[in-house]
Amino acid sequence: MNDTATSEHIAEPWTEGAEPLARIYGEPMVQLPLDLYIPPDAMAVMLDAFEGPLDLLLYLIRKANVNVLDIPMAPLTVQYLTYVEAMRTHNLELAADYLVMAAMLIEIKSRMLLPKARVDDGGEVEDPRAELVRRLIEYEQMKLAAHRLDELPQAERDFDWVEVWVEKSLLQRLPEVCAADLKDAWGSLLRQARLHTHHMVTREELSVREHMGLILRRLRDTDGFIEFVAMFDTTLGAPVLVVHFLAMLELAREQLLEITQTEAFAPIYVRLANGRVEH
Amino acid sequence: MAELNTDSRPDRARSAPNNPGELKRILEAVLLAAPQPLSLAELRKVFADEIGLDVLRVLLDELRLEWAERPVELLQLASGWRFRTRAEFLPYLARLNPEKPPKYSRAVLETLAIIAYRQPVTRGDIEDIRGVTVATQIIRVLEERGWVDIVGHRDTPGRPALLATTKKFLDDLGLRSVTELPPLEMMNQTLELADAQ
Amino acid sequence: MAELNTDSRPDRARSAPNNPGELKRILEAVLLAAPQPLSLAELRKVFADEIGLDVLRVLLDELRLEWAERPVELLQLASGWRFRTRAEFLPYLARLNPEKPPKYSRAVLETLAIIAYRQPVTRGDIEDIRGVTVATQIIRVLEERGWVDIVGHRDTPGRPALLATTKKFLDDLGLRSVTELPPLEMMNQTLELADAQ
Repeated sequence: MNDTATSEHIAEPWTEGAEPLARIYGEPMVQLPLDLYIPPDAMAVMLDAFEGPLDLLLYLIRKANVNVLDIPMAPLTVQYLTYVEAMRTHNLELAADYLVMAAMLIEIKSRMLLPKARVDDGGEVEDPRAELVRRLIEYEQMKLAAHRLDELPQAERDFDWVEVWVEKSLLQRLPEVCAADLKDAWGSLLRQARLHTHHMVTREELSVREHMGLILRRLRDTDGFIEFVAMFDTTLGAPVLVVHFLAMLELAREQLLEITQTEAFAPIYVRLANGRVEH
Repeated sequence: MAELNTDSRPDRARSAPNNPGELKRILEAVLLAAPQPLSLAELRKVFADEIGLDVLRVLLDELRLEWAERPVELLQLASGWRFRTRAEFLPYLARLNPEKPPKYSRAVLETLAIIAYRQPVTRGDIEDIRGVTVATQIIRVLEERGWVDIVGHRDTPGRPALLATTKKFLDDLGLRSVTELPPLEMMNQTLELADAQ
Repeated sequence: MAELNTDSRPDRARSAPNNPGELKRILEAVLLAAPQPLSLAELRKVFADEIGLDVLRVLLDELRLEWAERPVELLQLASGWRFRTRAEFLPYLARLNPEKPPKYSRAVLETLAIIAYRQPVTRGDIEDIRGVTVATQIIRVLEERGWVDIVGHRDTPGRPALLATTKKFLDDLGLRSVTELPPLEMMNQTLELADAQ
């Protein structure tokens, strides 16, 4: 980096004459801050590093250590255009975005050279740089936010989710049946087979049938004789005893039970027909 | 952008810790997150092959014991080691992804209805009513469900088994007794009305 | 292999156990096995809605504490609760999975930040802020990751799509809501006109 190179780049039309490049906090500035200068050879590398004109401008401003709220427009514009020019000479694909920004900078700079126009209502005049500053600040804010976001622990990059294996076949799902399903099934049986009345089952018969099952199950589990009276649980009340008794008679009629009495008034015994159960 | 996670990058290889507790913690993390069983060779790779197979086996066995009372278990399968959710918790998981419950075939339902309403019945009785042969498989489905069992044998040639419904059948259907099954005479009337139309 | 008996059917709901220890074991099993974060509503479904939200929250907090010293941690995220491995174990996990995690370019990250902090935004809004054209590819990368999606259209000419971040974005970054995003740097936005020329 040397003065010659620097003066080449500042010797641009808009720095003609003795005009200071800019006034920095009231101080005239005739020379570009050295920090703003980047050798053109490094350009190609540098450009890859920028996300666009705002990023490049922010870099130039931060590098020069100037206040973003009080940008020295002239040197900044010079430097920016130097970059854009360098892009051209290096045959880099020059994004339109960079050219749009160049036009904007030149416009701001020229507006700043004009005497301040008084506003009729006596309000403050808007600084020509205001919009650029707003955009630079917002962009810088998002740039920092992007960095913060990237610092957060991220799935796959910084941690993995836990997902313990579930062997679904271990879960045997069984069909659900409700009483209504059975009624429907019976209904369809009736339709198909045109069952006759002797196949009809009344509520009373049904409870007899339930007790038939109960008696058979009890005898099966006993595997031998049970005293007849022991088959009855008198605490269940007369209706149940009657049903139970009917069930016993029905089982005897169907020859499923063997009821024996060795002599009159001797205890009566009951067992499964054949006295044996095949499990 | 700054390298944010250089310390946690795999490239920046860290040595395996010496402390068995820490080794087990690493194994635990790796096995809990693994989408497939991990072989011993793969598990050694986790430690950049810095620990021996014998040490690894001991650590895995210890880990399996530590998880013995927990809701997921560490298993050694043909293709490697893997955590698996214990079967007892699957019903809870299943509630999250309700699939359409399977249904019994009409044959099964009709057989069950006949056993429920006409018990005790033999297979022959069922065939008489349904007018078709009852496959053994149908009875077995109901027996395996614990809804039907053999309560005796009819004293006729062949001594056919008598089938009846069980207490479990009543419990599962929310009934106290078979008398709580829908009454059939009412239904017959309904059917007759329906058929008359 | 434990044979499940029919009592464990989820349909015929077993009641939620009364014992908090057992409830936590169930939560643990379900959360460890879940392929996505589980919301409080989903977790209640696990217990057939038999436990209250307040009880559930207490149990989850207890569970989180119980796992605090373990290699995987239980986190509350935007779409619910999920276990994840602690960052310190990633280097070991990565040895098994040599596939590099996605590392996003600055363009992608800046676009993501603008969508996250300024949502909902159009592509035009993003271009205004970044000062450059936003390549379709950049938005697509974020959409394919499931981090960004179209939530509507702005009622201006061309009806541009409005982009916003998703729950998955928050989940993947360990956040419960966009309000938990790192706060924006407060910058002095007033322009000092005094020195303006």
